[in-house]
Amino acid sequence: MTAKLSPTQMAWRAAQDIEDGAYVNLGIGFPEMVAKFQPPGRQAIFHTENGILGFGEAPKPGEEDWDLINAGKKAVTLKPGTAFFHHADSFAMVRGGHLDVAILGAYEVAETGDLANWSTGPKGVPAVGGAMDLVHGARRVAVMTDHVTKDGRPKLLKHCTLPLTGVGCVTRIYSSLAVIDIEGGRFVLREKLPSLSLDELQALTGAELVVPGPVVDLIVPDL
Amino acid sequence: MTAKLSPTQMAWRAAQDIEDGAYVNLGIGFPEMVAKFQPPGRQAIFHTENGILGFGEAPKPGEEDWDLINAGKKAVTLKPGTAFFHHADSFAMVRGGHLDVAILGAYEVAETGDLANWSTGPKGVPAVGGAMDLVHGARRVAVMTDHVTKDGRPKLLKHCTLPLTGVGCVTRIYSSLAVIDIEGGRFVLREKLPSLSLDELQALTGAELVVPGPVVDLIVPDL
Amino acid sequence: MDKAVADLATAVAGIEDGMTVMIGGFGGSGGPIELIHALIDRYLATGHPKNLTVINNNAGNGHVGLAALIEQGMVKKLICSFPRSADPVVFTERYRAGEIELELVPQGTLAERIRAGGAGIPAFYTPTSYGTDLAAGKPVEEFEGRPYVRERWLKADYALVKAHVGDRLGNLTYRMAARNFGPLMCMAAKTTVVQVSHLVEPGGIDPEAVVTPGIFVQKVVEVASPAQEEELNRAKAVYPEAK
Amino acid sequence: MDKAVADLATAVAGIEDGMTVMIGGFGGSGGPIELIHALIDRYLATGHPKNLTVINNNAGNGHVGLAALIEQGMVKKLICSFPRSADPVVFTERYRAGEIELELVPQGTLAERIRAGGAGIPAFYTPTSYGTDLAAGKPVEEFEGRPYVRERWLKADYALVKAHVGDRLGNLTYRMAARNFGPLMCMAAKTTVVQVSHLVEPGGIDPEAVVTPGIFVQKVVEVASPAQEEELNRAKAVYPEAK
Repeated sequence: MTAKLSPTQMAWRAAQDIEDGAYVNLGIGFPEMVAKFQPPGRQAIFHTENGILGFGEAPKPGEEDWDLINAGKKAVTLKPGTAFFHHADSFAMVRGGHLDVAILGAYEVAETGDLANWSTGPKGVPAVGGAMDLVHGARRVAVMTDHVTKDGRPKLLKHCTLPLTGVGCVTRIYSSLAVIDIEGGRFVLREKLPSLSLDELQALTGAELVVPGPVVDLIVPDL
Repeated sequence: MTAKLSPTQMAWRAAQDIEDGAYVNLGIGFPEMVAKFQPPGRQAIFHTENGILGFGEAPKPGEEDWDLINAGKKAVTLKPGTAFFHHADSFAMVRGGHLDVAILGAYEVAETGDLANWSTGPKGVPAVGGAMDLVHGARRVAVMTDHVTKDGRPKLLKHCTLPLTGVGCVTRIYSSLAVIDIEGGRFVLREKLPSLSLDELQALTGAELVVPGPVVDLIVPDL
Repeated sequence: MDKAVADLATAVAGIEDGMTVMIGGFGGSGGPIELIHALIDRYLATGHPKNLTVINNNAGNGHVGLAALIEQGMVKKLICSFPRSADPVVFTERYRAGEIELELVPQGTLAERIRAGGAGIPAFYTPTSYGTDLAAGKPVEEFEGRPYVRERWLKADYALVKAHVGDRLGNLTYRMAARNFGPLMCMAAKTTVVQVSHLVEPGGIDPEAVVTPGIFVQKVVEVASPAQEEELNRAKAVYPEAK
Repeated sequence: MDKAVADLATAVAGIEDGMTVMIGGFGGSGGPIELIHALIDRYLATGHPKNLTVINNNAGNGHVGLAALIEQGMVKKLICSFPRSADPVVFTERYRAGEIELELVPQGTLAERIRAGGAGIPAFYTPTSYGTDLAAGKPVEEFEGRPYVRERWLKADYALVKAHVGDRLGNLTYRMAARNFGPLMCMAAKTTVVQVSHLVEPGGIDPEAVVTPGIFVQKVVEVASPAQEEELNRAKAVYPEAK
C-alpha cells in the first residue's frame, strides 16, 4: 500500500538498529522521531548538543521548562541519570568518538559517503549548527531521507552538488524506499520496499546500487 | 644585622606586592610561605595546579584530609568560596592568563627573563611538574631565590647555563639581597639591603644591574 | 573582594564601541536578557556602544535580547553557528540588506575556539568542516592519515553570561541546559559580567558543585527573576517596549 | 544498561600486555589503589598484563599503588610530569637501571593532551615548553608574534580512575582535589574503569553536579572504603603484603 515510507516510518526503521544502551544523537526535525520507536527492552541514551545526556521525552504542553530544551529548541524532560554539561564537553563527546550513532537529515548523499545537509546554496541565510561536528566522531553516521527530491530527482548521487557537510562520513541511509549501506565508496543495497523492483529503485538512485547479498524486504508498520 | 634575607624574609617581601583579591600560584617549597605574610586587609586567592582555588592554610597535624592537598602534596583546608576543578581547567587558568601572580623558585635567572628551575642537568631523574606552564600565562612571574649559589656563584646571569624552564618569562626577582625587575632584557635594581653597596651587589650578580631611579632600602622584619 | 555590583547599568558600563562581546545562551536558554537590555538602554541614552562584534550560538529570536541588540543597529558583525530561529526576522533583514557581517562557525568548533581562547591555546586541529566551504582558506594537516582543519582561538573584551547561583567571589552554577556556552565564555573574555538569579555569600555554593570558578568572573549582578526569551517571544514582547 | 561490575578482578580483566593505561591521581589523592592492586593480583596469578605504558602525573610513592605496579616490572614506559615523591625509590631504581622508559611532559600539557585525546583534537599549540629541552623536535609556530609548540593528543586503551559517587550509567562525582586527572582520563580511554566509593542507582546524583557524564565510562566497581596512598605510605605498607 505504501509507495514510499513516511518520515515516521523511516524513523521507526532507523530505531530498529539502535542497541540497548547506545549513545545516540538525533538531528533536528524528522530524526528526532526515532526516539519514539525504540524496540521494547531497549533504552538508548540520547545526547543533545546543548549539553544534556539522557533526557526524556517532551513534557505536556504548559509544563515546559525553557532551560530544559534540546538542540531543536524543543522542551524535553529529566530522567533518572540525566547529566548536564557545557558546550565544549558536549562536542568533546561528539568529536571524540563517544557517540555510537548519529542520525541526520540529508539534502544529498554521495556513494563516497559525502553528505550535504546544511546549505541549499548561496541564497538565504547560511546556518550550520552542529551538523559538521556530528558527521565526525559518531561510530555510525546514518541519514534519514526521502529517496528523491520533491520534484523526483535522486538525492543519492555519485557526487553531491550542494555544499558539503562532511566528506566520506555517512555509513548508512534510511531512505523512503530502501536501506543502503555505504561501503568502499559504493551504495550497498540491504533492504528495499517489496513493491519496488531493483530496476525501479536503481532508476531513482543517482549512482549504482551494489547488491552483494540477499536484499531484505523493507517492511514497516503503518504508523 | 642580616647579611642576607632568609627564605622566610624573601617570602615576606614577595607577599607585600600581592594585592587584595589577586589570584596567586605559589611554587612548591619556599614560595609556599608567601601565603603566611599577606599584609592586613588583603586577601589573595590561592590557586594550586591540582585543582583548587581559594584554599586555606595547613590543617593541624592529625586533621589532614589527603584528598585536600596542594601541588606540593601538603594538606590544605577549605575556606568559604573554595572551588574544585579538574586538571585541564586548572591549567586553563594558568596558560589562559587568568592568574595575576606566580612565584617560583629558581636555579638561574637571565637578564632576558629566561628561567632555569627544573633540572640541574642530565644526572638524576628529571621532573618538571607544572613549572613550564606556570611561567606562561600569569601576568607577573616572579622568582624567589638566593642571590648566589651555595658556593657563592651568581644565580642572576646574562644567560642561563642549566636547562630552561621558560624563555623571557620572569618579570621580578625577590633575591636574598635585592628586588630586581626584568625590563627590556636588563636587570633593573629596585631595592637592595642597605648593608650592601651597589658595587658589592654588582659583584655578586652575573649581569649588569641597571639603576634608572632611586634604589629603595630593602628592609624586612626579623622573622 | 566583592565582585557583586549594584545594578545592571554598572554591570555593562565598560563596554565600548567596536568591542567584541560574547553573549551566552543557546536559543533562549541561558540568554542574559537583562544584561543585553541594559546595554540597549545605555545605547539609547548615549549612542554607545555600537559597532560591536557579537559571539553567540544564534542570531536572536523575535524582538528581545540579542535580536533587539541587532535591531538597534548596535552589532556590526556576528560570529555564530546557527542564525535561524522561530522568528529570525531582525537578523535576516539586516543580513540581506548587507548591514551586518556574518562569520558562520560549526557549533562544536565555536565552542572549542572559545574554550581555546580561555585556555591559552592559540590554535587546534579538528576534523570538523574538513572538505567543506567553511574550511576555505584554513590550514589542513594530516594526523595518522586523517585530514584536520586548523582553527584559531576566540577571545572577547566582554562576556555577558547568565548563571543560576553566584557568590561574591564569582563562583557560579547554572540551571540545566542554560549552562551551554556560559562556562566557556567566562574563560575567554577580559571582563566577564554575569547575571545570577541568586547572589550568595562565599561558601553558599558547594565547592564540588561550582561549574565556573570565580577566577573567570569579574562582575556579578543579581537579577532575581530573569525573563526567559522563549516566554517573551510567545508573548510577542518587543524591547524597548515603547519606541 | 548497567555498567556496574561485581568485583575488582572483573573490572580490570580486559587489560592486556602492551596496552596503554591511564591511571588517575595526583600524588596519592585520586589514585585508584584497589584497581591497581587487582591488576597486580592478576599479573601475579597469570603473568599478565606486562609491558604496559602508564600515563600518570607521578611515578608512584612507596611500595603501593603505581609504585607497586612498577616494582612488579609490569610497566615498560611511564608518561608523567613529576616522577618524584616522598619515597620514589621504586621508579628511581628502575629508571637508573634503564629498565623503564620515561616521557616527561609538563603537567598542563599532559592534562591538555589527555583532554585533546578525549575531545577528538589531534594536536594543539601551547606556549608551554617553548625554548626548552622538552620541546625538542616538536613543530613551533608563531601566532600574533608569539611562539608556540605543537603537542599531540594522548589516548589510552584503558583508564583506571577513582571517583566518589557513581551511578549505574557511569555518571560520576569526585572528592575534593582527588578529581585532578580523573575526568580527563575518563574521556581519553577506549575503556574507562572507575572505582567508586558509593555506587548509586541512576538519579542518585544531581544532574547539575555530575562531573563525568556516563558516556565516558564503561565499567564501575564499588570500593566502599578505599585506601588512601598517603596513609598506606605513612604505615609503610607494601603490596602485595607477603612476597
